[in-house]
Amino acid sequence: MVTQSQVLAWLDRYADLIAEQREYLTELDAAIGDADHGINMNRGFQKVKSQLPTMADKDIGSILKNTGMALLSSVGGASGPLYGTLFMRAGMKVDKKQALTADDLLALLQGGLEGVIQRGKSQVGDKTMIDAFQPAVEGYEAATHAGKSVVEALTEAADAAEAGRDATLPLIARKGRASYLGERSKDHLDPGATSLAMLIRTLAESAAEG
Amino acid sequence: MVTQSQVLAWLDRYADLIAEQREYLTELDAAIGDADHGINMNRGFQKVKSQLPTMADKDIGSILKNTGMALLSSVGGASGPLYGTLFMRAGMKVDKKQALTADDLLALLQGGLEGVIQRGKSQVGDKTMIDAFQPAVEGYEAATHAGKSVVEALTEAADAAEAGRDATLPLIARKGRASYLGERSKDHLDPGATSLAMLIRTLAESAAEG
Amino acid sequence: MKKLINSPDDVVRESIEGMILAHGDLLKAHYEPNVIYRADAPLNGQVALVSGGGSGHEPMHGGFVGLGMLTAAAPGEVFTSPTPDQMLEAAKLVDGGAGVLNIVKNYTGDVMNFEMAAELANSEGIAVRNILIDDDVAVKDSLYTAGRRGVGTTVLAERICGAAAERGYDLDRIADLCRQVNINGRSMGMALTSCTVPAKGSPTFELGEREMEIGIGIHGEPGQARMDMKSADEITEMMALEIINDGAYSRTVREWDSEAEDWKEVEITDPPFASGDRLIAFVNSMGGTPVSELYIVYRKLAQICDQHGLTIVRNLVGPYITSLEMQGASITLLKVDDEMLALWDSPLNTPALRWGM
Amino acid sequence: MKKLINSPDDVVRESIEGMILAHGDLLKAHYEPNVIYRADAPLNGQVALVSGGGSGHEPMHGGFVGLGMLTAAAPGEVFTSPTPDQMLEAAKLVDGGAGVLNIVKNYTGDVMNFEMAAELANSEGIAVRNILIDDDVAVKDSLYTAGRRGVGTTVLAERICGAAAERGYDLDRIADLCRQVNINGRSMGMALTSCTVPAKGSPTFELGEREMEIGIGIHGEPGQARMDMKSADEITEMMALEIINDGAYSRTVREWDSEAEDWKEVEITDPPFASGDRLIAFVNSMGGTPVSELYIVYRKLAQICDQHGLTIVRNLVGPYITSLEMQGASITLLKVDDEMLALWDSPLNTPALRWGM
Ligand SMILES: Nc1ncnc2c1ncn2[C@@H]1O[C@H](COP(=O)(O)OP(=O)(O)O)[C@@H](O)[C@H]1O
Ligand SMILES: Nc1ncnc2c1ncn2[C@@H]1O[C@H](COP(=O)(O)OP(=O)(O)O)[C@@H](O)[C@H]1O
Ligand SMILES: [Mg+2]
Ligand SMILES: [Mg+2]
Ligand SMILES: [Mg+2]
Ligand SMILES: [Mg+2]
Repeated sequence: MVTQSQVLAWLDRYADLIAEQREYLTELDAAIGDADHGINMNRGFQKVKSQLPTMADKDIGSILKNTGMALLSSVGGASGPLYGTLFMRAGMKVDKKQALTADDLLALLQGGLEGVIQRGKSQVGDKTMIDAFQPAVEGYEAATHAGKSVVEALTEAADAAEAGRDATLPLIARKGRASYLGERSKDHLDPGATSLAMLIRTLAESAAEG
Repeated sequence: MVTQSQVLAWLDRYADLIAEQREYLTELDAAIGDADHGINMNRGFQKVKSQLPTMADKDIGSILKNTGMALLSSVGGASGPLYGTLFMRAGMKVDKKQALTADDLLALLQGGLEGVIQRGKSQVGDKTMIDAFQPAVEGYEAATHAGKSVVEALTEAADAAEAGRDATLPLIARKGRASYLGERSKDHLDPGATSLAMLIRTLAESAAEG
Repeated sequence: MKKLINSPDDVVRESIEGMILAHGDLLKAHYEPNVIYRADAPLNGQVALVSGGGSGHEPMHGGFVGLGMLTAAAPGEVFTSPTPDQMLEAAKLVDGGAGVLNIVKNYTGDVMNFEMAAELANSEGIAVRNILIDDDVAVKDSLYTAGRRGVGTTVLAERICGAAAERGYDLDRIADLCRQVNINGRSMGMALTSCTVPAKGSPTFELGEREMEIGIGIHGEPGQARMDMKSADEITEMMALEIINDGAYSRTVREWDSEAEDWKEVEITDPPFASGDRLIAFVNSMGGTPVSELYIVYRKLAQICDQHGLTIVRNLVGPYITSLEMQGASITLLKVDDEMLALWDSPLNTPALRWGM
Repeated sequence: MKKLINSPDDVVRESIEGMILAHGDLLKAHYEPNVIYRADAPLNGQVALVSGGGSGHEPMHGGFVGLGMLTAAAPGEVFTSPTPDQMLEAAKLVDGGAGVLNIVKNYTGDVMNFEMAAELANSEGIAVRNILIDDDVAVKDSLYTAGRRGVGTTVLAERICGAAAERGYDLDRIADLCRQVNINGRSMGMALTSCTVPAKGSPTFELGEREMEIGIGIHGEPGQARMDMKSADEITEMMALEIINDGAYSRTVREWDSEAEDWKEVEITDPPFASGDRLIAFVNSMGGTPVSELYIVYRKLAQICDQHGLTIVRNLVGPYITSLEMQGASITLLKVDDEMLALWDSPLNTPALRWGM
């Protein structure tokens, strides 16, 4: 089970990590984009973090939808609608819940993934956050089907996300700003895949800390 | 005596020296001015040099006045009217001559100096070309009065010009663009004094080579 | 980083405040979310023209708000698309009952945010159309990219469509006109230096003393290729020929279907330029290149157009769609017809462009 | 050096050629010596306004030639005063029988060349007056310097006097008006980076990553002092206060005495600003600073003027008197009366500034 307070802890932890990794994510974006991914994500998640106190007595669905709205209205760029949609769709899958079962979590992750795919029209191999997100969701599903605990399954999801992130290194981007670079987008990690992998890792960590 | 062909040789020699010292004079001007003195002087004296062939059968007065006109219409900036006036006034003092006696040369130099002083309203110590020019004319006059030959007197004039140029180093500029710098104009040679000292030195050399 | 700013976080806000102080006769601002709009909006029965995008391209878009051009601009953070709520706020502030045309530069972020905004606005009863500008010929392959970027043609489209709104064209007709401008406009840009995003504080890329970046966008992103510096004439020729010789370019874009209340896919094709075409030629500074150098580029561009039988009937030379303080330039050529030309010439009064009044 | 140029020697010429290609409806050029002049000049019975100076300050002066501003501009080499024959050529091209006013920025070179040109023109029967602009408050001591430099007020004087010429003011009245504008205008500038003179090929000075130069002129020359970078608000305050608090400034200038046919010395004094004054506020980019930053400066400037009881009635924000690609800004405040204001607002049509038509 993942509790409402673990969800709040997750968002808080992720916001802190993004603040810490702001320059790193921005540097990644400087290489194949426009040098703002860390700045964008940090602006959004600082807003999310500032709203967490008002979320203390809200259900998980509301918390996630609120997160999505906050991101949508503060991030901008490509990552704003994508992360915004991710959280809004994820929240819609767990409406009114105070705690999440392994299945709830799967629905949440799948809902988020579908939202991002619909919004961004990208697929694995396009060198986007999908390259980290889809393996993560698949990894989580496989692990729970194999009977692993939620924490174990989330940890495997995070491992898969990081492997997916690393797999973006040699790819030629086909979506987003990096696609304009063609061959020159090779040999760089995708910034969105990197921030997405951090999102799954912090979820696993927050679930483990209980 | 300084012959008409020595005058032509002088202008040719000076034009070549300026071309060679273009960067140096410009660097001096970058420190306390606007980084164009070498460029300006070179533009002017390349024009003068290009007209020398048409001067082959002209008298010295005409050659100098023509030089002044060429400078006036091509140099611009502060040095354009100053060097232009110098040569025009110098030329007016030696009208129609094919050769110059020691006295002619003194008249020529004094005429040029007066022209520059009238035009620029500066005096020794203002950190301008006058700091090199006036000691040169005075040095020449003293040397001829002391019975030295024209070549000797011009050489002393050139020495005096260079000493005057060096004496601009510690000065605070009071005229021209460098004056805006106030105290910060200290510890730099004045570019115009430097080009002027070169003018006298090449005159002495051309007279000596005969 | 050396900039005339206070804190990187306040750049967009304070710059808007300064604009409003300077141009209070023309402009008003709404803050959080940020919108710059015409002081006399909403204009009853007139289509409202909204554009927006990241800040850092000044004077675009805020400097183009005024009579005969935009009704509102939604400025995002530097080089970051504005947010849907911001665009929605803009639409609400300026809709005069005749609907809103969003002019959207084709970047993933701008497109997604403007699409969400259009969905929201239409669901709230404001008729909104989005028209994409995708004119950057430096992007070669639209199958394996997010398509051509929207660059210089945006400025020309904002002007021509703004004039049309002033003349009372209805929403569908303006949307159609905007699409026509887009398919008839082509651009290409290059950089001599990088720019520095304030929040990042260091240059986005490094260029050697003898290098330039060709085929850049407007966000300090790397371009098509890096190469040795060339002369202004060679650079101009390189860009002009890529533009002039560009073939028919087809792609599928999404436009709002007001009947179906959903997006529909529309295939559009840019017709290539041909001898005899009349052009508006736009030579743009990326911000740090002085206008004297733009005229050197324009000189060569005019010669090349002439050699190709293309007649420049109007021109625009200056910093109008920039990348902060980046040195570099872009060229835009737009084929015009009599209608576009008459609209171009009609009265215009914005902070950055003004004529006829 | 990275610039969009062909050869350093051709920069001025090719830039003029480009201007003429782009603005052939407004401008003509004469080459060797170079003059940019109104296509419809000479204007019979109307005073002609001529200005000139080194190139590299674009759009000044060529971009200000047109209806309601200059009749001709004499562009020198980069940062080098034009030559007397060039200024004389300009006077001959545009004199419409009512005489010529030369607006001269106070630099030794400009002053000497324009004085020689005026002597020549007057001796040839063209009535010429020279009025100096010397508005740079960064130059403190006029006894031990060549006096204050002519900077931003030049742009405002060219506009206001150009409008007066259009209205039929005679030569003495325009000369007088120009002197009034000059003594009521004050400026100060600063630089974040150096510029690079094309013929030199390397930056005129070097500034550290955290340094700025304050009290600069417009030729890439070093300024009053070098200091640590400050915020836009602090920099604006520093410059604005030096301008606003500047006392009565007296100096002797030379003006042409048409009776005596010789120069006479005239003592003039700038009256200090006082609460209640109405101002034109001009925030200028040195070339490489984007307009977004200028608005941040304008924002603070407007606050400071307000605190001092000074009312900004018009403003101009943009790159109008530049130093090539230098990053930095200058502020000019001009106290205006009703007459100047009406002239300011009258129709204007030049490549760089246009309104009312
Ligand atoms: N169509 C898309 N689908 C999924 N992810 C995308 C898409 N386009 C871009 N991204 C992601 O967005 C990231 C860039 O985000 P960000 O830099 O914040 O926005 P922008 O590109 O607008 O500056 C990319 O690294 C990529 O992972
Ligand atoms: N009033 C003056 N009288 C005499 N010489 C002067 C005067 N003003 C400037 N100069 C000389 O001119 C030189 C600068 O010439 P130059 O750089 O070509 O012109 P500018 O200052 O217009 O750029 C100075 O070094 C100085 O020697
Ligand atoms: Mg980015
Ligand atoms: Mg100089
Ligand atoms: Mg971005
Ligand atoms: Mg000079």
